[in-house]
Amino acid sequence: MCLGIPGRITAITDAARLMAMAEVSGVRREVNVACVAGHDLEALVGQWALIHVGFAMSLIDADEAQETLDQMALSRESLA
Amino acid sequence: MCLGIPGRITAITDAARLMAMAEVSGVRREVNVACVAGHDLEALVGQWALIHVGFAMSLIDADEAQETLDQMALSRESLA
Amino acid sequence: MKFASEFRDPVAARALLSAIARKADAIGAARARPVHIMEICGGHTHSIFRYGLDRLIHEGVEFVHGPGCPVCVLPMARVDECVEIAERPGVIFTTFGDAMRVPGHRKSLLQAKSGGADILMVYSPLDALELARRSPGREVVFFGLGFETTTPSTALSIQQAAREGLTNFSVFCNHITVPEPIKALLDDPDMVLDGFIGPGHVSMVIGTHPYDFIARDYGKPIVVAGFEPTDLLQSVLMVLTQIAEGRAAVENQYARVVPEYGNSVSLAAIADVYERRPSFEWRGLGEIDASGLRIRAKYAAFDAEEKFGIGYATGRRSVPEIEGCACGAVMTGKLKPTQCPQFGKGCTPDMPLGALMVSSEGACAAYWQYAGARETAA
Amino acid sequence: MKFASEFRDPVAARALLSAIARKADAIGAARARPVHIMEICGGHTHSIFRYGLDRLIHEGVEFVHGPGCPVCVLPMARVDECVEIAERPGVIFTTFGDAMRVPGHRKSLLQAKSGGADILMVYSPLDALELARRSPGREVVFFGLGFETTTPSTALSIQQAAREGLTNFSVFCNHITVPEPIKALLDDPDMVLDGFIGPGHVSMVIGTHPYDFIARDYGKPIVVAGFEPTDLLQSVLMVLTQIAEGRAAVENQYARVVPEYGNSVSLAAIADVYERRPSFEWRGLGEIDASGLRIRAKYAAFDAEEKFGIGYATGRRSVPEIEGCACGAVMTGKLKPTQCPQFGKGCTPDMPLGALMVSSEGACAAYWQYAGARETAA
Amino acid sequence: MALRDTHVTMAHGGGGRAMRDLIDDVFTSVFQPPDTEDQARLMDEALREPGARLAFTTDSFVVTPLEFPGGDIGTLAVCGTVNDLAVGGARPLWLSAAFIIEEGCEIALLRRIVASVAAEAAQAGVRIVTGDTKVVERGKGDGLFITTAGVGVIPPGLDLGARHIRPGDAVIVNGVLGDHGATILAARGDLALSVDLASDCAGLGHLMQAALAAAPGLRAARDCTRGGLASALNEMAAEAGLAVELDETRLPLRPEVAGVCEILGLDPLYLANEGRLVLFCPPDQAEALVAALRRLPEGQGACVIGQTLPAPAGRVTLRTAFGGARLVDMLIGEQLPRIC
Amino acid sequence: MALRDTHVTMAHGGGGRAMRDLIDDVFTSVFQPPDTEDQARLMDEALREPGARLAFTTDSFVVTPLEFPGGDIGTLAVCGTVNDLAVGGARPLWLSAAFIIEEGCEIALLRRIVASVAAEAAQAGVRIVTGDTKVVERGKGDGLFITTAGVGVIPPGLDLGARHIRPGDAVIVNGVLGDHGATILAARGDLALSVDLASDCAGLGHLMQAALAAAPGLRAARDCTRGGLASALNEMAAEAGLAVELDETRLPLRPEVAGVCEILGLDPLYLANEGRLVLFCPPDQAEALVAALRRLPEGQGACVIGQTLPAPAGRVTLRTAFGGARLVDMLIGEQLPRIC
Ligand code: SF4
Ligand code: SF4
Ligand SMILES: [Mg+2]
Ligand SMILES: [Mg+2]
Ligand SMILES: [Mg+2]
Ligand SMILES: [Mg+2]
Ligand SMILES: [Mg+2]
Ligand SMILES: [Mg+2]
Ligand SMILES: [Mg+2]
Ligand SMILES: [Mg+2]
Ligand SMILES: [Mg+2]
Ligand SMILES: [Mg+2]
Repeated sequence: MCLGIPGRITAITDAARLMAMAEVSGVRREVNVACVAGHDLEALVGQWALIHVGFAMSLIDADEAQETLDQMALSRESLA
Repeated sequence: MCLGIPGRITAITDAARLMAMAEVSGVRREVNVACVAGHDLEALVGQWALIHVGFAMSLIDADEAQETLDQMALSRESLA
Repeated sequence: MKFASEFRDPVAARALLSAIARKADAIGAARARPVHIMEICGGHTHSIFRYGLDRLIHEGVEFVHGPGCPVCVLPMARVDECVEIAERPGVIFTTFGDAMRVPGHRKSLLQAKSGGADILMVYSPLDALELARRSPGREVVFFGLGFETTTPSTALSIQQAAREGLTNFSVFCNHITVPEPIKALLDDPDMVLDGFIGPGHVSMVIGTHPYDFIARDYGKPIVVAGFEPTDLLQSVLMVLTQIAEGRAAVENQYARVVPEYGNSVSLAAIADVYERRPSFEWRGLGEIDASGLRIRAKYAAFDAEEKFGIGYATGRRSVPEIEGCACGAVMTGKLKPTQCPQFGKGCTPDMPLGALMVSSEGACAAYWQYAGARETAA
Repeated sequence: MKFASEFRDPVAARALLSAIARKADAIGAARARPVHIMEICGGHTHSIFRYGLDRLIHEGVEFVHGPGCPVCVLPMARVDECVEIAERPGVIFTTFGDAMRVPGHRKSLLQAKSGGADILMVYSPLDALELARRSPGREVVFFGLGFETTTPSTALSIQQAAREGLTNFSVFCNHITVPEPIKALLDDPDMVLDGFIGPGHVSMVIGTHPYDFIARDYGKPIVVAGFEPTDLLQSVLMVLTQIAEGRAAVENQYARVVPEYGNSVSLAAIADVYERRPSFEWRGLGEIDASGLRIRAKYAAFDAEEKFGIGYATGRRSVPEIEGCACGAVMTGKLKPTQCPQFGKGCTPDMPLGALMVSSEGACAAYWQYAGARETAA
Repeated sequence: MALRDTHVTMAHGGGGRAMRDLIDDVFTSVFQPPDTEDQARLMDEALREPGARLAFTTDSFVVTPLEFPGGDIGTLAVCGTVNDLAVGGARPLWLSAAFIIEEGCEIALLRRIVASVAAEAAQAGVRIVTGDTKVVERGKGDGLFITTAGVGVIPPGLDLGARHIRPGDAVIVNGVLGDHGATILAARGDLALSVDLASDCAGLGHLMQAALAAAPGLRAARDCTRGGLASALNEMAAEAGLAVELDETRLPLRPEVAGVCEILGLDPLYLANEGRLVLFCPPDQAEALVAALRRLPEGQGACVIGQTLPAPAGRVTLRTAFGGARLVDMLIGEQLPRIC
Repeated sequence: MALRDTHVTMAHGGGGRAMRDLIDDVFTSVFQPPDTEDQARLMDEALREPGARLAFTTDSFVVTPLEFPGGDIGTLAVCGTVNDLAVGGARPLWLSAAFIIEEGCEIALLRRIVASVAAEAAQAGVRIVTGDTKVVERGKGDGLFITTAGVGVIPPGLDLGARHIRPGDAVIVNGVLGDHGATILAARGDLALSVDLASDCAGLGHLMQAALAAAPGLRAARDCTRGGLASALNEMAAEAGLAVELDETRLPLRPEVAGVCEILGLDPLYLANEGRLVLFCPPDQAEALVAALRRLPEGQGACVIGQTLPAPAGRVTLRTAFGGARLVDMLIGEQLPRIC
């Protein structure tokens, strides 16, 4: 369930309605950014978010991602 | 203009709405008989009427028809 | 077909043609000095060409094709209004088939339909009424057009709708009347007509007396005729006979269908539902006083002009017709269709310019379609 | 694809599989005495089959496919109500694509569409909202279904519709929540589960604390996981590690997306628009207390149940499900899909009988589609 | 797998199992095409004969209602293409059949129509060797459209065509005119006419073989479909550079068809036919040709209806019962019922 | 007469002058069919060769929108039928084209599509030799449907078909998968996705000739259209009585197509293609075949994607990047975007 996919916010398209353009592998779709919008909408541009049914639901934390990957590398090394 | 054609009334189909079945060369269509209806609707059955856009507009007078034909025959004889 | 085939008898036709020839010779009619007889009704024009009567008849008798095709004389501005109504969301616009191709300024109903307007061809206003009953969410508009023959059918349909309390049925009324344009033609100083074939089916509704003025005031013979070929020939013979005898009277060749005083139910329905407009526009003839009908105020709920705020109801008058057509001159007998500079060039049945090319009843279309006038033109 | 491809690394996967194998051996898991780990979320089921993880993983680890496909658990009676709404004249019924094939008692939405209902597939409730803006004459109903992941999108859409004053937009709310059915499963005396893979995208909305009861009250480990194959493998390893260490805690493998306390905007929108129903029916599981949401009275204008007088709003309860399906037993891990007597016989993806055959997320459909279970069944 | 659905949904067009089941169960099981590949591989010895030629034609069929007295869209789809082959002198051999189905179409109806296609093909001696199905969304189709293409073989030396017509040739039809058009007008129901008529729909391959045998000098033949006899004759007169003169008294017409035309103000010369052809042959072979046609059921009403004249090129006229004449022009658009 | 209308009305389907003008001006003037009769009369010397066979196939084309990046319904209609002929080993020669036009269709659009048909036919070396047009009422069509049928000749001795496939054969495609399906999904507009993709639509006749020359042992080929590669392979595996195993790491896929699939939860193996085929050949000829394909523009992305296995019959599996395997089953209905 709950098909979600990482997309990059490339532009704010309608600030009043909290709409932005998101891009996934070269595919663009307008999404609602209400759930991830702070005070400065423009600050979203360039950020990655988890996109679900046309809504950016959560910003993706690159540090956490790296930490998870490091964690996996660990189990790899422990194997070696 | 005013495409009209002789049809025979074969049945009363809806007395309240003054509708009857008319037949032209084996083709049947329901028509309105308001314009030709007397007190006894059933008396229309078997009569010929001039049909125009789904209405029986005038009963056809067989005697008058014969008289017209006789008239024509006259000019034919006068020719002979 | 009873009451039809008997009147298509070739032997009788030949006899009548001979009698006509003798009568024409007797009054000195010749190709150079023809007797001009106008058949008012487009149905008669149709029969003349369908049976080739124009080629068979004595060359001294010339048929002049009258304004009696209600589809042809519909002005462009009215077609525009049809399109405007038909394109309203929610409307189902119902019409007789032959009105679909009449050009408006922007488009015909056929073109509006192809553009997405919901336009449906019906055989009878009764079918439109039934559609309204079955489509409570839609407004069903019937394109009421035609002469006195057709007027009772829409009047009776409106009365029926009122009885049933239907709120989604209306008629866009374009009914017109025969005597007024005839009077306009007769008043034309260039008029060349010697007599008339009277419209058989109009007359079954209104009777023969409405033509009295033709004989009485203008001294022209008129014979109300049936639509079969021998009906027409006999009527021509009757007109020639009146001319030969120096008479001018209203005669009834079509007595099997036409009662002297018309049909009382029809006349009552017309009187109940309709009233005369001060004036109505005819394609090719312009505005003619008192020549059109409108729906009375008591039936305003069934009047598409009122419902949609369109047409004569809004006081808006017609947009001018297209330039360069000779329809008026052809309709008044001054020109033959082939003499119109547009015939077969700017004006053809697939892209009609003028009124008379629109329906196959129109004089120019009938010339094109049946008489092979195309070669003449080309 | 950034934040995805990195988590599909075959080398990392192999390392994780080895680590899992060692850990499984360490705790004595074997084919005969497997550790049962339920992935709650259908998305996880999908990933397991898409990447063939079930075949690669140590034979002592057995995935139990949970009730986490909102399309699959939709009861027939609700589908019937969808069809009823969709078939109302004037309605445009909008839905996510995968809900189209779910069978009702009479028909699915796909069948209703083929029967003439105006049913449109959309990607987002925003698209339904836009359609409503552009179709003032029509009532646009959005089929709101899904867990906490999806609930904010319809809540925000309803709030937006209210701001704009749209009067022709409504949501047929079938949103359900994850913790309640998990509690129901855990309360089942026949329950055999040893741990859980927690739903990553639900958790990004609600955070990880709603699962505390699983560890605290039932002593079962749960790891909230991402959807890529190494995410899943790492999460399995984390569950096994907890088991090996005799711990039961809520852990978060998917920290790049899932914040501990969820998303405050989403939670506020849900709280503003929705309230809990006393109970909601799940296909295969029956009624579960407080497991469904409904639209609050203040947004009644956007509630399709209110607008159409349908469903729980009318107090009408569900029609019984079809007999003979083992969905409940499969969903609680008591049976494997292939052990259901209907699997591949009365119940196939093209004619699904039970919940789990409906969407490709469903355990039985996933078995059929990806695992080649068909041959096993045949 | 046997199809359990009762109506076609979009799933049946999606390229998957539902589509395969529909095709296997409803189409392939009936037509039994020779190949499993999506192309038929064929050969007929007649094609190898020196001078033999291959004939190839296609038509799409769109008709409302799909079933009507005397046939259905399936019989039309076979007869129409068989006839287009036959009137050119070809022996019809193989047909393709492509179905565009509107979502919601009843599968029982589809089966009936497929059965009609198969029966009519058997009757005509042709095989349905390849096909296709597509499903379109509701409101984007009209129940069912069928497109057939046909391949046949024209024997060496045979060359029928309008350009071979000569002045003085006899113009012959194989039966009463307009039955199909009048039947469809009534069957559609919107004009609320009821009449005991059936479509004239028929495959004319055997009839053409009989015609060729009886009248070796046969110049040309054409089936009269949309636009009726009048349109076929106008096309042929133009291609031949000759005039055609019809004799009104000889035109075969059922009273019911005449009745439909009188009511609606239509001309039967323009009504559609689906089992009628017009043939041109030297006058001295006309009698033999008519006699041969009459020997077959689809030629029962055969008769001479007119002749060709040297000029004017492209003109078709009708001599009326009393010696008048009128032009029988090409129709402008469609024939619309007239009121006035 | 030159057509003056801007949009198609019912009059253009009525069998009269309006129809004739539409056909003459929009279709015949462009296609220039060889015959004035409503059938083409054809012969090709290759057909007379002993052992040569005729190939015959048909497809209807229904697509929304009618024009899309990389092509239009006209290019599809030619390529689709040319490809069905080509993959069976036939040299495509002649096409029929039947147009079902919805009332209201813009004539300028029709002209563009007819031009596409003509251009694509020229490119493929085939001729449009016969055709048909029908007009249906608004709301009973979808702008335009085209049905083509194609005739080609299979040289003596050549017999491609799934039944010739042997265990161990290499499975080869000619390029990236799913471009057409993803392009149409985006072009349709209702999912509001925007992406720089173009349809892969292409005629594959020349490519098949190159394939036959490079790999004389070629067993079979099939174009992957509706239902994508997965459906074509499932059909072929079933017909061959073998298994097919694909290697996920070798499947050629554009990132944008993968992106569309990720967003909508679709599987690219089931996306439609219109210029892609899958070929089976003995493993020792695979390299030469791939090299030959790559020499042509429509084979740029050719590569081996898997192999056949003796059993189980009809089963298609995909070996994933980490050695897992999954069944690539026949699609059930259509692929519907998933949300959950
Ligand atoms: S040819 Fe056309 S413009 Fe001229 S009179 Fe006739 S209808 Fe009018
Ligand atoms: S096979 Fe069907 S009925 Fe049996 S458990 Fe699975 S979904 Fe339920
Ligand atoms: Mg043809
Ligand atoms: Mg044909
Ligand atoms: Mg033909
Ligand atoms: Mg096909
Ligand atoms: Mg429809
Ligand atoms: Mg094909
Ligand atoms: Mg194909
Ligand atoms: Mg193919
Ligand atoms: Mg044709
Ligand atoms: Mg449409």
